[in-house]
Amino acid sequence: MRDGSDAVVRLAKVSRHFGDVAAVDGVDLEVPAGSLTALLGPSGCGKTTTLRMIAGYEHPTAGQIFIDGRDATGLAPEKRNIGMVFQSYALFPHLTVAKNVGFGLKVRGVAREEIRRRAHEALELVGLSELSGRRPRELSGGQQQRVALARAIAIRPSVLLLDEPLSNLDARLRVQMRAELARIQRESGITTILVTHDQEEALQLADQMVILDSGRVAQAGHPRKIFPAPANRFVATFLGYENFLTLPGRGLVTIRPEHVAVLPESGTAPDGGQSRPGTISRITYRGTDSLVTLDVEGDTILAAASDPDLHEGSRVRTFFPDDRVVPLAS
Amino acid sequence: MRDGSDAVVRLAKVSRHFGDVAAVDGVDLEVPAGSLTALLGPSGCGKTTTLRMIAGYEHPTAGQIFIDGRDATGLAPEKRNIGMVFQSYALFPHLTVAKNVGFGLKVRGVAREEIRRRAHEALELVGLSELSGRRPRELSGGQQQRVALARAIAIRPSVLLLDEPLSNLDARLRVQMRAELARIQRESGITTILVTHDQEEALQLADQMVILDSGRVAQAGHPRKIFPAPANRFVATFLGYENFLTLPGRGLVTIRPEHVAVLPESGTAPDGGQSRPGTISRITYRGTDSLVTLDVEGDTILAAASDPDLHEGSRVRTFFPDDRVVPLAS
Amino acid sequence: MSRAGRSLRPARERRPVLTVLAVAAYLIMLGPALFVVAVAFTSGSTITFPPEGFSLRWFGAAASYRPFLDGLGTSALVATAATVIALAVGIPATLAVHRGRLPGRAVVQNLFLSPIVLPELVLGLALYQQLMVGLGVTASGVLLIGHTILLLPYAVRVTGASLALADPALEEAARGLGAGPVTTFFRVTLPVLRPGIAAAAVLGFVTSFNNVPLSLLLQGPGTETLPVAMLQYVQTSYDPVVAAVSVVLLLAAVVVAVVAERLVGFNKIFGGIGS
Amino acid sequence: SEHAITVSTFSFGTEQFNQVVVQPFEKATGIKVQVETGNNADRLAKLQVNKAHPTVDVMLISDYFAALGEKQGLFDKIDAAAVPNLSKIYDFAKSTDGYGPAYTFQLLGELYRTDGITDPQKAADWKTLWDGGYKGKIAVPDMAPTAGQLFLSATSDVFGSGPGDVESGFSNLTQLAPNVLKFYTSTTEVTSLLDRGEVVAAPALDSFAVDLVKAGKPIAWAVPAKGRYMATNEAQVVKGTAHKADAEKFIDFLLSADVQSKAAAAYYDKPVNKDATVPDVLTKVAGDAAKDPVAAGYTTLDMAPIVANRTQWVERYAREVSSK
Amino acid sequence: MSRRNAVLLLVPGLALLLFGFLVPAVMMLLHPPDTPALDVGHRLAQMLADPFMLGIIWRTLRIGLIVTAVCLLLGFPVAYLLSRSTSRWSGLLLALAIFPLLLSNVVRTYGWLVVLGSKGVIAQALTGLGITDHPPQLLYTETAVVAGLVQLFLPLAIVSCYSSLSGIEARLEDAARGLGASRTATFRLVLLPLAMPGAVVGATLVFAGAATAYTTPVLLGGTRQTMLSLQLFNYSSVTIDWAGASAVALLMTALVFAVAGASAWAGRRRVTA
Ligand SMILES: Nc1ncnc2c1ncn2[C@@H]1O[C@H](COP(=O)(O)OP(=O)(O)OP(=O)(O)O)[C@@H](O)[C@H]1O
Ligand SMILES: Nc1ncnc2c1ncn2[C@@H]1O[C@H](COP(=O)(O)OP(=O)(O)OP(=O)(O)O)[C@@H](O)[C@H]1O
Ligand SMILES: NCCCCNCCCN
Ligand SMILES: [Mg+2]
Ligand SMILES: [Mg+2]
Repeated sequence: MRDGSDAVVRLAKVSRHFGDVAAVDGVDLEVPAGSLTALLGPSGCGKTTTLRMIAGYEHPTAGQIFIDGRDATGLAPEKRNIGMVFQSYALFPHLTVAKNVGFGLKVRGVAREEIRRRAHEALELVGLSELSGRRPRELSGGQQQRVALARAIAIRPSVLLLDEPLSNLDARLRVQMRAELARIQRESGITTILVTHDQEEALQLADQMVILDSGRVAQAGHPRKIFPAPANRFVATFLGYENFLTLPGRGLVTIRPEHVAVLPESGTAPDGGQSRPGTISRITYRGTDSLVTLDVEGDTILAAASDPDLHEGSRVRTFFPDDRVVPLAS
Repeated sequence: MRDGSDAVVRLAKVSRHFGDVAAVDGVDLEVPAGSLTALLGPSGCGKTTTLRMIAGYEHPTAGQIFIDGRDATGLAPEKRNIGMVFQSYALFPHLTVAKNVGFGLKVRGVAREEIRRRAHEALELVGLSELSGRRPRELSGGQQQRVALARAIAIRPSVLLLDEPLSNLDARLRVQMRAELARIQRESGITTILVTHDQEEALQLADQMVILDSGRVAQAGHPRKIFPAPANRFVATFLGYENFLTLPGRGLVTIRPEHVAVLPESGTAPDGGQSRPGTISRITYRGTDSLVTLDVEGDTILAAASDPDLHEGSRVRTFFPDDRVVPLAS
Repeated sequence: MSRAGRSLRPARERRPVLTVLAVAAYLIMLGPALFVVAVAFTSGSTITFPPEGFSLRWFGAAASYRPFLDGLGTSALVATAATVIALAVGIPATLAVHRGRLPGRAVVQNLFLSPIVLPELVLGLALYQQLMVGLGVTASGVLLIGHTILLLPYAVRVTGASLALADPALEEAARGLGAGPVTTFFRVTLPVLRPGIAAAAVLGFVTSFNNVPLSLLLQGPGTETLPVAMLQYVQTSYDPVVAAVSVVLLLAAVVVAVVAERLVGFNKIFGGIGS
Repeated sequence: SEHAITVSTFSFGTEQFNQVVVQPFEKATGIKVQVETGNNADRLAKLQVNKAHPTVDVMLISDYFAALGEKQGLFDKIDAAAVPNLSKIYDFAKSTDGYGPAYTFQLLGELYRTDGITDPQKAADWKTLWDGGYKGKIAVPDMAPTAGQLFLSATSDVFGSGPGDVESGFSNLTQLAPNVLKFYTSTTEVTSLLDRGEVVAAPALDSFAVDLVKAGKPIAWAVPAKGRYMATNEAQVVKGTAHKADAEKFIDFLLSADVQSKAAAAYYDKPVNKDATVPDVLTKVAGDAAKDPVAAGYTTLDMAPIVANRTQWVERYAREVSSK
Repeated sequence: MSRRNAVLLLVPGLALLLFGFLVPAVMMLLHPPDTPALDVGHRLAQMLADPFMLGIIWRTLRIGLIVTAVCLLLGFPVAYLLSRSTSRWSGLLLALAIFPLLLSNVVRTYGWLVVLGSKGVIAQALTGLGITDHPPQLLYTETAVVAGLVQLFLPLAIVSCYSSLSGIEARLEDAARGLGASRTATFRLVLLPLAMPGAVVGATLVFAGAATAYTTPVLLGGTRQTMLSLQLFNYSSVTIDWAGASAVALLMTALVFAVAGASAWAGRRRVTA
């Protein structure tokens, strides 16, 4: 039963209810071959549930899931040929790294020699071929994460599913592993769906970003399309647009603190934007710049500024450049 | 036994050895009355040990500690009148919020009515007077943190010691509580020592920043003094100066990615700095800008740029403004 | 069992009262056993301290005393069989309780743990009266049933604790990698539970092997266990034969402790008894 | 298997029993013997439990429990013709109702430390226990061991109108209780109490003094001046056995002069067969009473009132004597 | 795992529990062999009106409570010191405290004969040191029974308290001290209330074990120290009084449950106070 589209994974009006809770609510989604799609959203928005339905651990209460063009809605997980990396990694503690990576091949009845070769290949890809004899508990968090990835990749899955693979790592390691993940996905070319609640991670890695809000898709598209143009207040808030205000002629708009200019009270207003008077209520030093909290005619506005002449209590002029102001459908 | 200085806490050549390990190694420190001093440094550098010696949980193997001008080196913790907030909060799980806050007064034999009044006062200060009947487990992380603070403040301590009070909170809450902490310290006026490994936190809150390296003071002073002028490579690295290179006539210098300019290969070099040719090896999209990794004559240089015309593989010109380049004693 | 964090107190503080009480506790727990060891090597014929001379003759006497040898065989057999059955029945039950999304799982779990709160003599009496006298089940059959019931709570609780610690995602991961439910059980669930099973087995074996009340009530032709034989011997005669047996059992216990330490961590296994 | 019997006996001296009785019997007759051990009460209880399908063929058991078993229909009468040695034994050992005979007997007397009670006259007087001079230094049998019933009867006799005067017995034992260190619950327990010096005197059976006396311990056993009672151990055929003839063969073997002599030498079971030899150690402990107890003034107890009242007496003893 | 499979996995265990435990336990009360219906209740009523039996019940309760109290008094400090120790010996000491659980009660109790006998270690020490010529009678007393039971159940008390204490963050004690609480105040106001759940579990286990123990009272006590367990054994194996045995079993079980319930209640009260 092939369907028309060439998406590797396609969700058609998929819903999942737990009793009264609609964890996922009519989601349509296409994941093109070879791409990396990020599912993004705040806690409880349905990211994990969506991923688990694609993997087959959970079944939709409505809608259909297609994998490689075939209807996989009711298929058992072991029949889907999907590689999944769990948030907790779920490495088998009783098996060595090599046996963990070879597990999926072994249960498929692949020959011993072939298993060894492909496990080694997968471990090379994640840069861990040296550690193949170790047990999971003898590895650092980052290494465990890479073994989980190698294990998922070794079966040459149609799709790779990653559920917050980096959230257990500390900040420094997270940044490092993010780059590593990007490289591996690029080199292996496997279609990938990544769940995260970290917008930076999604911006950096994804070809397609899908932002979920209470089980529904709030906005989807390429990060460079979405980031400068959030479709609504939910998405804007989620992407760190801290300021929401109404500008004459433009209605409700949002703008990032970095794009708000703080100018002397006197002096001419620049072109290509709107200017409003305000008072500095607080300045917080952040090293490279300071975060300035302003009272602008009743609105609280945050601006990032590095001018050392600003002081709490000063009256200033704020400037909102037209090309940085994003109008929102209220 | 009064000593001359008017510092509320003074450490004189304090060391603490654990077997062979010198956790703290000849630290001199003066904490002026009413100030907020941040102890900063990477894991294991001796921050907690220093704080625990000030509180009396640990005793120096050498040196002296003065509190309020009196030698407190051998005093038991309960004799020091110090308020401490632990990283894990250490709230008494069997007591209500009000009883937690009143604990220090109760063991001092303060009258019931007076305990209630002062506990309420402390809870008002942290904005939690509504929750006085709850148990700690019924509170969110941020609320628990504030109860711990109220409990420490309620005894009207000479000094408030905070051991990474925010590190257990998630990013959003951390930023929020940081502002809250600043307000409370300002309003209560209590001399405070804050341990953190988060430079942003220290920059934002501290009057004095003390950076520790393997038990020794690497640099101390006001954040606005230290941040633009790290004294050595250790401090620079710690403060997020990612680039280290040797510039003709200036020797070993450091510069932050935000201050490296990436210009077209052709075109004239601006004044007031040095220019070097380079190749872009990677661009990572970060939303507001991109992090550009460059190969500059063998040095790997990171620059923050928002120019959409940059591409991986392009040849460009990097520019290091003189007033942003910090020379280091190698 | 984890430590509650590193040293909290100024190193100089001493706790004389606590220390004295603790020393008394250790003396009471271990002191009498030390005297037993000394007495076992006496060349005299009564248990007096200090022992009169040195000899190994009581070990020889113990080794040639039939009821002890038979009892040892019976005890080992019953303990092994009861442990195996309790695990064979308990592990599936544990799986059902922890992974089965059953309604009322707390009730089921408590049912499996319930024999632990019943005095062993009462359990013994119930089985003796109803199964042996009432239904004519053989003494060895009833003994085995009784010991199995006695061990079932340990089997369920210890393997359950181990299962509760295991990440449920492990089984999902195996399924995702292409393993069916049965393969997943044998390749992942069972190996992951191995330390818990080993712990339950050691705990169960020791509990059964040492049991007196149940074995005493249920003893019948050919079913006198070693502790019962020892108890009866001590009641009727005071020569040091039992001291010699005790030393042998003490050594066996040391071996068990060392093996348990290697397998899972001795403190972890037996530390769980009281919680 | 065709010729195999199970013999239930006491749980001490099993090794010697095996050598002196079991193995020679197996050799002589080709009948295999399985031995089972335990105390009287336990074994009788199990016999009762398994009444419908007996697992035991021959029961060696003390006289009271034998009488109880007879009453409960657990034992079978024996065919005198199948047990020719019956004619060789003392009359007191024969059953008047045709049940199994006694094969040995035990005498109640005072077991004492000669360094504790130096005057043999005092040791031979039951009343010495009452006079308070040995408060906390005496042991007295509980009702469970054989000596318990014997001592109750002896007390009734000494202080009252005869062994049946239990009212007198109980009230005097109640008075004795405060002097008692321990009411011993199994007969052999008392030897170690004495040996270790926990007590200096205890009413006890003679056979348990033998090893102590032989080892040269400062311990002796005295025939009481008044109140001489003995108990017997009987060999009974279990009712419903499928091996009755083999069981009778075993009993006859047990009564033979040769086996009785060897048993007396090996584990001090005093013979009932008049032709058997009594070893010197036994006469050293108990004198002539070891050979012909009736001639020495010992009598067995009348089992009828005991069987009728014992449960009640056990209860009463626990309440009025051993718990005081 | 489907619900049907889960139920199938439970079947063998449930069957064993039902026929090997629950049914016999209930039938023991309803219908002991050779006994008219309701006789157990009748016997129970008799026992509760009989001063002799009441004496035995009271002794059982008393010994159980004393043993529990002593075990907690001695076990808590051990558990506390072990839970707070950073010494490399603490693992060994913990193992030593747990180790006796591997040993048969018979072996453990046997040692007291050597210690408490009239020529035992204590008596010889007393006479040897010239303290007394007539050492007090120690064996076959309630004290001996208590000592033996304390030895048996101390490990259990230690382990229960330890698991509770080691779960209490050491920082809480730091916090209390820092707030001005002395060591005793810290113990009373922080440690004790938080360790209460473990102590309650320990107390319950120790009482259940001590009040129903058989081996120790039979070896170290005498007829004057009769406890319910010995009475149960007498009824079932000596006088073959099934209804009496069943009634004592019920009494014993009720006693254990009553004390367990009471200690849980007291523990809760203490913690919430
Ligand atoms: N098995 C379940 N039973 C009941 N409700 C569930 C179940 N699984 C998930 N939910 C609910 O469905 C919603 C979505 O859950 P899901 O785990 O998919 O969120 P998520 O986006 O992954 O969140 P997080 O970022 O916290 O992991 C939540 O409200 C959750 O409570
Ligand atoms: N009780 C102790 N025994 C032995 N070494 C200790 C002890 N306490 C601290 N140390 C050691 O002293 C050094 C400093 O420890 P400290 O806890 O003060 O570091 P820190 O700066 O607070 O680190 P972190 O940021 O990880 O909390 C470390 O090397 C640590 O291992
Ligand atoms: N949790 C084990 C407790 C062992 C003590 N025995 C108590 C007897 C009641 N079964
Ligand atoms: Mg999730
Ligand atoms: Mg620290």
